[in-house]
Amino acid sequence: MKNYLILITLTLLLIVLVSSLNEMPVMGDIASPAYNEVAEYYINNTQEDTNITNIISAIITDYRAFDTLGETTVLFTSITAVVSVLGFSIKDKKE
Amino acid sequence: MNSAHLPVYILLILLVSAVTTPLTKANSKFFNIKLFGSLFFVNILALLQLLMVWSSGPLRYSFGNWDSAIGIEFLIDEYTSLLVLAIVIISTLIVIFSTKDILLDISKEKTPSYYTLVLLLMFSMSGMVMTNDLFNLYVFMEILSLTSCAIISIKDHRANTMASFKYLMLGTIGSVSILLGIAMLYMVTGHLNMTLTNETISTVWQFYPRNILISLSFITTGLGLKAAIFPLHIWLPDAYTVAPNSSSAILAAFVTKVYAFTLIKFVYRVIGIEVIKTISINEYLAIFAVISIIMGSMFAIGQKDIKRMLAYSSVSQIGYIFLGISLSSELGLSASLFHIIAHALMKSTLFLTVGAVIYKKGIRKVSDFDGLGYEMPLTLGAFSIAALGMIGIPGINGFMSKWYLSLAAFEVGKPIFIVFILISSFLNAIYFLPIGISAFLKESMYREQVMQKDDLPLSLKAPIVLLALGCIITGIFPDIIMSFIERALPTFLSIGL
Amino acid sequence: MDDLIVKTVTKLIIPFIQLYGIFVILHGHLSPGGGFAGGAIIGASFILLTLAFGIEYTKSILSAKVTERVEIGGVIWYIFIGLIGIAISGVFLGNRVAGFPMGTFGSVISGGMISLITIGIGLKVASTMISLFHHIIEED
Amino acid sequence: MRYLNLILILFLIACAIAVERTKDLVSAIVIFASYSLVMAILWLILRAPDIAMTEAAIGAGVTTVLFIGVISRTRRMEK
Amino acid sequence: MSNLSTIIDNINYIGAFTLFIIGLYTVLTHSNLLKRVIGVNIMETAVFLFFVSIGYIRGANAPIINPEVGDTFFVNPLPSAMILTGIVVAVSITAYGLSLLIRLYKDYGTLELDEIIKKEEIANE
Repeated sequence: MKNYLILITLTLLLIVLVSSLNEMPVMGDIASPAYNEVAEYYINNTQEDTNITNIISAIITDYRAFDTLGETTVLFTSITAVVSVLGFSIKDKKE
Repeated sequence: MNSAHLPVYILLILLVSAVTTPLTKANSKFFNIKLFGSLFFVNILALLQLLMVWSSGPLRYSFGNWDSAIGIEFLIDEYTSLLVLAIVIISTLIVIFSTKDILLDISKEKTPSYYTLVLLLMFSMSGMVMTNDLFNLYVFMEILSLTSCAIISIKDHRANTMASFKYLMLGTIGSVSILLGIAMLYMVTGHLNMTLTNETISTVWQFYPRNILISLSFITTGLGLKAAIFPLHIWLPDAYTVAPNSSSAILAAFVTKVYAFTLIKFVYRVIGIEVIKTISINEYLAIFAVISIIMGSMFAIGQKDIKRMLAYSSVSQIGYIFLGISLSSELGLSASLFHIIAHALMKSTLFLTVGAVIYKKGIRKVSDFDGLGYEMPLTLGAFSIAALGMIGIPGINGFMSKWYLSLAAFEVGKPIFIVFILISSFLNAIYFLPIGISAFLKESMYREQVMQKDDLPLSLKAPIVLLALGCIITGIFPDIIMSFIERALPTFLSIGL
Repeated sequence: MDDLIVKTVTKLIIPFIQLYGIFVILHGHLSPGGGFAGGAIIGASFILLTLAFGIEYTKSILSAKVTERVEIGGVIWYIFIGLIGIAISGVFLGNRVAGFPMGTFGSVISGGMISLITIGIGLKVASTMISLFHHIIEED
Repeated sequence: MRYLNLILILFLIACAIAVERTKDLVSAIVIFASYSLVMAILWLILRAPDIAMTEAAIGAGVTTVLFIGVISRTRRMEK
Repeated sequence: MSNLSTIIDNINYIGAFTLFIIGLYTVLTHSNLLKRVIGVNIMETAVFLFFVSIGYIRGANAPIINPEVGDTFFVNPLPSAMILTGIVVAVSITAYGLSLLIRLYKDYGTLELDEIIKKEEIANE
């Protein structure tokens, strides 16, 4: 019973989301607002700024390098959290 | 040391100290020196940053010197720097408290993990408060949700694991919703910088009203889930009840507040208050806030476990912050901002005093508090001060936030909210007053009615006393906080800087 | 898992997987891939080793202490590179302004700090994947 | 290319529903791995080869292995 | 939304929303906790799909400069770069959730939520 209620609510949500798509920018359109001067800056200036060919690599390790620092921290956090849950058996037993 | 890099130094010291903690041996002399040395430095730097921002205005810091549109930018206004200072000071006090207290709950060899997680928690909270970039916010938010789950599950008990899993699932739904909201904003603006997003939205929002509406509802739901507003609070009581005492103190004091502050940022800095008023989403927010205020207090009344009672009272207090946001006026915003810090002081005092009682006596039932005031007068005194603040007795900071909130409600012509605030104060009195009164006046059959000194270790006593003093000082001189808020208000209310 | 075929094939194939992972990391700034993908590939090769030879054997090659050090070192290395930027040019995580050698466009040695960071990320991701897997499967 | 995209999306939805309905957890994980691989192909179509590689290595590889590791230590069938 | 070509044009958005809802349904209704973790993963990939689709431009190339050709018609690289971070975040959360599941199985002997609740009630009495 409860599951059906959730299903109906979520279906309604889906209908609302899909029906509002025609008021959103069309996918793949060159005139879409997300493809603005920021994206063009990355495309045009990567070679000059960082001297590499892969633009995505330039963004994650140079333009927005701080995000990647945060992301390595997420990895570190997850391993600390897993260690704190599953105990210290992973430590080499000889020591 | 160049003073322009202060925010980076604060974050880096926390991060380096966190990642090197597993290398040192638990509770050795060097371990403590390193931990408290780095915390001390962070406090000093946060204070310096506050002074710098106070004297020279809001600070914008770009990483890698890139233009704010293409790189990541921090925006540190007066209030943000105050909040960062509050976060590091109160967290430091809680860490001092936890040096003795945490050994009740976790084994000694796990303490390095615990401190690593607490330092990462401080790192992510400070970063989340300072950042002015939408995706950077998401990254910090994920660190925060992982660490805040992990400091619950670190206690080796099955109830902890279950509570933490529930929190992780709901928290991840929240962050995924927020990321979807951010994606929808990015879809129509093409910017990730909050200021630039705001500028773009103010010109394009008529073309894409659906985008803004859906994105804002996803973001509000996600942040409401993480900040535990009433119908979405189901993870909170379990999590706070079973967590180690210092963990619940840090979670109640700041983690939910940081999410509430993030909502303030979204409403005022990203979308802009004019757009919010036009699509009138603040009216819905007000309904949830009021339900949260009333229902949180109602649930708190029936609780037998004192930590669970405090947890439900947190739900009601988050309602105040949301109510302030939904009033969407200058006064309402400043009431919310004031309450974030005021409640952090009060709730951390309450949780730490309860932690001290559990440490000393091992009791956590509300009914066992009878006559306890004779044995632990200092602790229960601090508890009573914070409890009176929650009720709203003049002279303690909780009263001031209710006062500002009432003024704001009156100003925007919705005096009905004042009635709800009064009802909530009354409900708060029902569950807080009996504890304070019976602790000092009621006779208990187990104890003698002789006033004693409570022989707590200094590391437990000092944080409690300092936090209780903080409650009183900010209650008598609210201008200490309000002057920062007044200066910071223009960065929230006008477009750009 | 005492299957001779599995063990032999694993022994044969692992050097190639690792070589490919190293290639992906080193060419992260020139072709698709980079630290995350390459690190995950190297991590997957060690996971394969664990599946074929058992956890004790993998640990004798790569002890938990080493992976822990690499995880900590990855973050420290990243911060260290950022601090070089502050020390030289007063810009945290600065690249060209901090005077990293930029190399020639389109060759392996180009992009200044980018390849240094990518190598750090790759090692960190690899060691994190390995130790996550070991923690998950290990009975105590 | 557009119709390939359409077919892949439909396949993804079918996979997601299959994961939701399957009682056998190992089958659910295997279907989820194929879901990740199809997602990697979709990202190639969307001109994001970096994500495609990362998804193939992390999403289809490591995540699947982690899930299987957990199932090997717990119960296989969903009730 | 009346004609078919709009649907086909926006099929990625529709697919992303549908996957999001399916994932949410899995998380909210399933009693098996491992299924809930999978559900969260489906939700995350759905949002990633949505994000990357925003950056897609019809007819454009992958954002890797070819020095010999020298064309500059690329898709938007920013969403791709962000999702690269997002995938790693997702796997971290999955790993932590799975470690909690192992712990829960050790303590309760089951991963079904209703059985866990039943055992907890018995223990509390």
